[in-house]
Amino acid sequence: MRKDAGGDDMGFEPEIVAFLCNWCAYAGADMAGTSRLKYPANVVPIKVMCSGRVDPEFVLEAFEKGADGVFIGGCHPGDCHYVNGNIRTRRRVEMLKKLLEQMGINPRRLRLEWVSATEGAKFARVIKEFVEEIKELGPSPLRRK
Amino acid sequence: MKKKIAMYWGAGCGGCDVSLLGIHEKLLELLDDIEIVFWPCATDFKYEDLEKMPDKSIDIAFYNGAIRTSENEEIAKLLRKKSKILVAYGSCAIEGCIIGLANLYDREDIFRAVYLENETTPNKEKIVPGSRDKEEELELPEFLPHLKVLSDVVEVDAVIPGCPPTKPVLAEALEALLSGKTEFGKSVALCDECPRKDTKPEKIEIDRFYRWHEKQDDGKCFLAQGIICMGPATLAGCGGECIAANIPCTGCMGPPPKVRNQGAAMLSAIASLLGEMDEEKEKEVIESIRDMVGTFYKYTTAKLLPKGRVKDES
Amino acid sequence: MAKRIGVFICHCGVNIAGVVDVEKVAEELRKYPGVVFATTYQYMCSDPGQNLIRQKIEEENLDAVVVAACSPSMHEETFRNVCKDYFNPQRCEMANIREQCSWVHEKEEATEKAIKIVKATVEKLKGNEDLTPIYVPVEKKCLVIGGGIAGIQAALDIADAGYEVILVEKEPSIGGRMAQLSETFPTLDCSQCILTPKMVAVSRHPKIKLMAYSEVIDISGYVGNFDVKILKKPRYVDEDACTVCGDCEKACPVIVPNEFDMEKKPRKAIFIPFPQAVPSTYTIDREACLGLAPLTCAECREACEADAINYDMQPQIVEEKVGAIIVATGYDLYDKSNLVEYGYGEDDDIITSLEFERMLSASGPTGGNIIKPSTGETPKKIVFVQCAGSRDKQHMPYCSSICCMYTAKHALLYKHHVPDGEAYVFYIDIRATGKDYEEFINNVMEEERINYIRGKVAKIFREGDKVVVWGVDTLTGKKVEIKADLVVLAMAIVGRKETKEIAQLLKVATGVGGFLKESHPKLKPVEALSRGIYFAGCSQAPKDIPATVAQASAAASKVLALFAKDKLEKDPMVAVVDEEHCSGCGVCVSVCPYGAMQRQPNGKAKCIEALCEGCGTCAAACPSNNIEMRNYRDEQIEKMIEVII
Amino acid sequence: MKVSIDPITRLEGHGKIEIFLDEKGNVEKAYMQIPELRGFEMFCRGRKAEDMPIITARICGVCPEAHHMAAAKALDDAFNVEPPETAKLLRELLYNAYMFYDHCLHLYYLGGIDVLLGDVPKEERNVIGLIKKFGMEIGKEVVKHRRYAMEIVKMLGGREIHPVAAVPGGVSKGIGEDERKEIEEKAKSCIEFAKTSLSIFKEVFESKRWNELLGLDSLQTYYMGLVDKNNHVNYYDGDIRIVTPSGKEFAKIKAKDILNHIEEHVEEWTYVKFPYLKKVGWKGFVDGEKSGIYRVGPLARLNAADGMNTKEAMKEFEEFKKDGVVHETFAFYHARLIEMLNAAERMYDLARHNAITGTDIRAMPNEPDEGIGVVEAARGVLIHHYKLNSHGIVEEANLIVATTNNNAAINMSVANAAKKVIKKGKVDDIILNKVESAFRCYDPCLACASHALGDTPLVVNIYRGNKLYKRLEKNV
Repeated sequence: MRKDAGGDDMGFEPEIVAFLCNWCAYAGADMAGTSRLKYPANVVPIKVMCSGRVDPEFVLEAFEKGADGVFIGGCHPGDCHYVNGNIRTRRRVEMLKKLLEQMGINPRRLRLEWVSATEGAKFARVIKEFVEEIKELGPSPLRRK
Repeated sequence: MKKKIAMYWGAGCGGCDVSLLGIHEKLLELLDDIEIVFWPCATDFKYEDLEKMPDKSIDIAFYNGAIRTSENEEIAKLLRKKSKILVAYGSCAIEGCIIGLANLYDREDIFRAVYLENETTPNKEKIVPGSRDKEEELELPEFLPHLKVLSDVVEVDAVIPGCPPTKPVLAEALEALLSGKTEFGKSVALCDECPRKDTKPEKIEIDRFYRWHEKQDDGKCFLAQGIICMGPATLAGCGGECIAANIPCTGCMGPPPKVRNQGAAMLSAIASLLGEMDEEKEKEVIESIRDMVGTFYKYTTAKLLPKGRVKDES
Repeated sequence: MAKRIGVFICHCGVNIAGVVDVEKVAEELRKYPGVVFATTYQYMCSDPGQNLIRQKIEEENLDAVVVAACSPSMHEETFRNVCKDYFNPQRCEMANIREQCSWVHEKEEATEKAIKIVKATVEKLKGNEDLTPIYVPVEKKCLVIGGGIAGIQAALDIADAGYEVILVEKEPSIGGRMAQLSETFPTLDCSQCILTPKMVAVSRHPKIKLMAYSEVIDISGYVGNFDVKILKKPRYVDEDACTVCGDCEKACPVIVPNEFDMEKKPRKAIFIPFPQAVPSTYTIDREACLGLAPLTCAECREACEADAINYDMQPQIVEEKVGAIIVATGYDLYDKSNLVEYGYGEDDDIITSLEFERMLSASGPTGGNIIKPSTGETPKKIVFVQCAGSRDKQHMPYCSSICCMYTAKHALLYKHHVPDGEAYVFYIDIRATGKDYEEFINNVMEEERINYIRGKVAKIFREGDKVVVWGVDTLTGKKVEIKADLVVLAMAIVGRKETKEIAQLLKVATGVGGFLKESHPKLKPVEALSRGIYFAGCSQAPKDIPATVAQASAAASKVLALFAKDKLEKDPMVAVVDEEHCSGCGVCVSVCPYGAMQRQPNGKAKCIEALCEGCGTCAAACPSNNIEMRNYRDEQIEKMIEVII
Repeated sequence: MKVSIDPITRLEGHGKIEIFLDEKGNVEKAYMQIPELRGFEMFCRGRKAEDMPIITARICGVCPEAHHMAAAKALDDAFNVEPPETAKLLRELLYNAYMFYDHCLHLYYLGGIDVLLGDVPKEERNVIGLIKKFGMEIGKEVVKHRRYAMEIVKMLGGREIHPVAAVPGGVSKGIGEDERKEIEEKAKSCIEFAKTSLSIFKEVFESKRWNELLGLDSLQTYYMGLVDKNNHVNYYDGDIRIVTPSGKEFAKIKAKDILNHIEEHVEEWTYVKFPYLKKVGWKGFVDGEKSGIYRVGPLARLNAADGMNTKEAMKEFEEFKKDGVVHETFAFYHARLIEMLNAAERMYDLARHNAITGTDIRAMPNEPDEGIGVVEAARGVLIHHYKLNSHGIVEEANLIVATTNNNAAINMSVANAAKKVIKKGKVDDIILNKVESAFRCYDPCLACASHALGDTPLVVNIYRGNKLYKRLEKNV
């Protein structure tokens, strides 16, 4: 079972929300599956049509509810199914990171990655990296005990 | 039958009380239909008097100011107990207002800034208030580790937004409350009544930000000028006083009904309005905002950080 | 709002059940609020599996279903089809516990995650509303803007298919650039001769309403339902009455340069731009005419026996409703006054390619003779400069794509006119990608002995009666100096300023060079981002006549596809604005890439469902949280977050 | 002697007076505590410079204009920009309107009640009581003219409370002829009202009760105030003049040099610090030439100046200072009335200034640096000091507010008054009100002082032996 915040990090299993865009990142995650590429199960996906749908309020809410990390996956710049939703997301994330820093939350807990429908391997890799990074950062101070 | 009214002033600037005096003659007229049973600022009553009152004996209690000391909290609970309708009056009570910015720092930081690292304060003995005075052993009440808002402590029936509530807002609110209504005020954002409403271009594209002291104002929609204006994420009702004075809205009315996180809502809008530019320029432009909390949460930091600054040791 | 949800968990053989403890998932979900039934099965997508769902929907009288199996991209349609016999397909959601769970995780953790995924899906499902496709009526009439070869071709294709077309041209005659050309590469047939029949066909076509000397001044609405306002400028000549006898022209005392001839030939204030003009009628140039307010001259009216001239003609605004719009506004040449290094092209003997085209034209200013403008003599030495303003960071970065070909044509025609003349061509490199183009170029180089010099011209300046051209031959590395009689600049092609104006009316973007931005450079080259708007010809990018005609027909076929149905069917997962609480801040209007968010007269935003693609960027941007995405509402996503954390 | 403060007491925030009686029941010592703090110095750090006039206004809702203006002036200095003439006139006009209504508030709603009503039962010690005694008419006049002044503030500052219009380099909003005329008329009416007020209070000043009040407390301190080039009182701008207890000029300095002349002393028992004159030094709670303690506010301004910048007020000034420096703490009231008249007259003069309707109201700032802004708040010298980084972000903010400047003097006044009135442990509400009224003379704004407020309900704890002997509450 999960350890409480401050509990020894050996047993610490991060809880991470992942917002995946329908056309690239979500398909990329499927591709990771069809290629049977193992990655940690700490990340639970929420499918949205476009990464541009991800309202900064969702991200802050996830942290408020105690998420140890938030992941956003979108199409590569230029490939957005909706022209430039991913670019708007990139700008929102850039601003959010600065906000998180001021709030005292490590901005590394928020990660944006471009994953195309064919990049199953990349999806598995970045999730693995992210989970490791969060483990290293330890539990979010806002975690519900 | 006169309505029994109470007004208490917590950790705030007093502007809310002045705003109530601010309705001037109207206040004198009101004295016919209301009876002020508790208003430490303008009349002379003790807290004991309040404790003695039977529960729910006050018709409408206004609490203004934030909750900074345990005393504030006690009074809030007492007022809740004694009144039928408890109203959060003004930005401090509703969302912490400017002084909520204190939640970005620890009590220790504040003491250091005021008493120890202050150029006009030599203070060689490194004295900090509250530490015991050998001679007299006077004690000071404790300064809570972080600032709270009224709804953190008790249930609130109605809110009168603004820092402080402006005449039109106040007039409507008082009339509604005296006739027993707890729902009143506008439910759209400021742009709806903005004096510069008609100067909005079809599409707004921001290529760089200007701070309002940096640019000769051309009288058009501030966002269209690249000047951050909180209007779109701020409740209407004030009539856009600041904008009429050529200063962009800073958000003191708090968010419109469906928005819980005023800052995030505006941050998202601003990020979305940036024009075509490469990633490098993008970073630079965003960097130029400098102070996210101070810009987007000027009046709602206490809501963003209800338990004070997060301590992410990592 | 679903109250009796059934959850069907697929084993997918061992694919899921081999890793995920499906029974535990079912057991967990049975306890979950809103779920009244949960079971597992070998293969849900199999017929027995589908029947199981049907059977349980009836027995348990379920009002919504979650199928926890593979990725929705595999079987969402399958299961929604099963459900649509009982309720709205939106009441069926899939939870992806294979691709994104069992195939990538180990036992316990996989089971734990699967439970979360299914619960989250249940939460989304609870918030789903029943949706039916959106139908948009389509006005089967097309507006074509621009009467060049692109506009003409598109108009004819659509009209021939039996649909009405309004063709708007701002000049007195249609024909556009092609009408100005002499002969066309690589076949050297006469431009006028192949174009004129099409122009006439347009004027005769019963389905085409030709509005020449008119301009589109306003466009509102959306795919299938555009409202356009067209300004009909007064010609002061009755198109139908005019017999083109030319008496008026003779009588007119005012002489001004003719735009059609690149201002190299005079015309009268009452004029017809070129003999084959369509519509075939005279036009009075308001600026030049002395007859219009105050009336000081009436020579033409007196001369006109047909009594076709009317000085009191007023501008007219015509309103039309159309279902589709094709923009074919063509191109302009890059202004040569930008070319500092070429003496701003101010010198009479430095001319542009189009001026040269007119010079070559039998009906042109010189009657088809090539002359040295400053003296009128025949130029013995001529220099053609390619990429004048193209492929140049200082000017236009792109390749104008047709210069190599027409320059070769120019050189060749020059040799035909002046057999003993010397012709030089400066080029960066030759691009001859079209059918028979390479052969044409080779022929010009070899047969006609044209001197092709690989290199850019550094400087052009006058020296006595010659124009000196300095360049470098990058093959030999030698400096080249040519004292020429005539220099022809193959100017870069740019979008017209009118194109920008139209683009603003249509709320579509323009890019470098002022060309229209297509929806996708490869897969949607003739479509604008907002549906119902299409591009043809050089308004979208520089291209030659064959490509232009092909694109025009492509645009036409898109319009025909749109007109083939009476109603446009559309995915209902669109944005919905709560107008009551909208403050009119305009953020969504600025953010929507499809122009689907529009500001109404009362300032409030409105979503044109026909245009909305459902990305949700507006919903995330709206600072009042007043925009909801159907079945991806904030509340649903927040509930999902709640379950996951 | 061991003192334990019971929990309820500790819950009371805001102002607190602690009086210690000896065995005979006479006052041994007394303290005035301001036990709250909001830490503006801290959270101004990291904010954008241009936000300061808006943020610091929230220090106090009673005198937001003072902080707004001090901040704006500190930014002029920090961005090294000189506001155009019209901008300066508009700021000063707004500022005098503020001075007028703030004094009005104190004279008729707060402290003035002690003077006008005297020792009446506490139920009547409020505006309502005042209206009872002087009639609804005067009540209406008071309210009307406060409204006038606030309406002028709104016209110029954009808002009635917490104005926004002052920006580095000038103001964001000018006025047209209509507004100018309206201001002129209102100012005219304010002048008349100020005169009426003077005559109302002067009746009291004739009375024997007044001499008794004057006798309650008198401190031989230094005095500090802003003066213009003629050494006349100016609230918005000028040099800082400091005079010795005997009225000799001790120093006349550029406002921006002020911080080289004062230091602040810290005591464990209050959150508010004690500024003193650096040159003279901190000698504890004593007055006289040797002690660095100085006073600010109406009395101090008049003592530190040679006159007023308007006609009628000048007459009053000469009469008031006919015998030189005035030390009686209750003389603050008289000084306040003269200033109220002066502010009204100044409004009138500025409204008639030919440049007031000019359109050149903003100069563009230069590179950000460090800046100091000094104004006279109604209660005295107010200093804002910011250090900005190259991006115009506040790196350090230091705020020395009027009431803080008076902190030491207030403590002494309270002790003196207490010693005078409390004998043999006999205390009642009337007696205590006298103690408090000594404290109220300063029109202390504990909001400003703690950069925290509350309504500053005053708690008086009297200890005898080792236990709480009597405890009373009162609102300031």
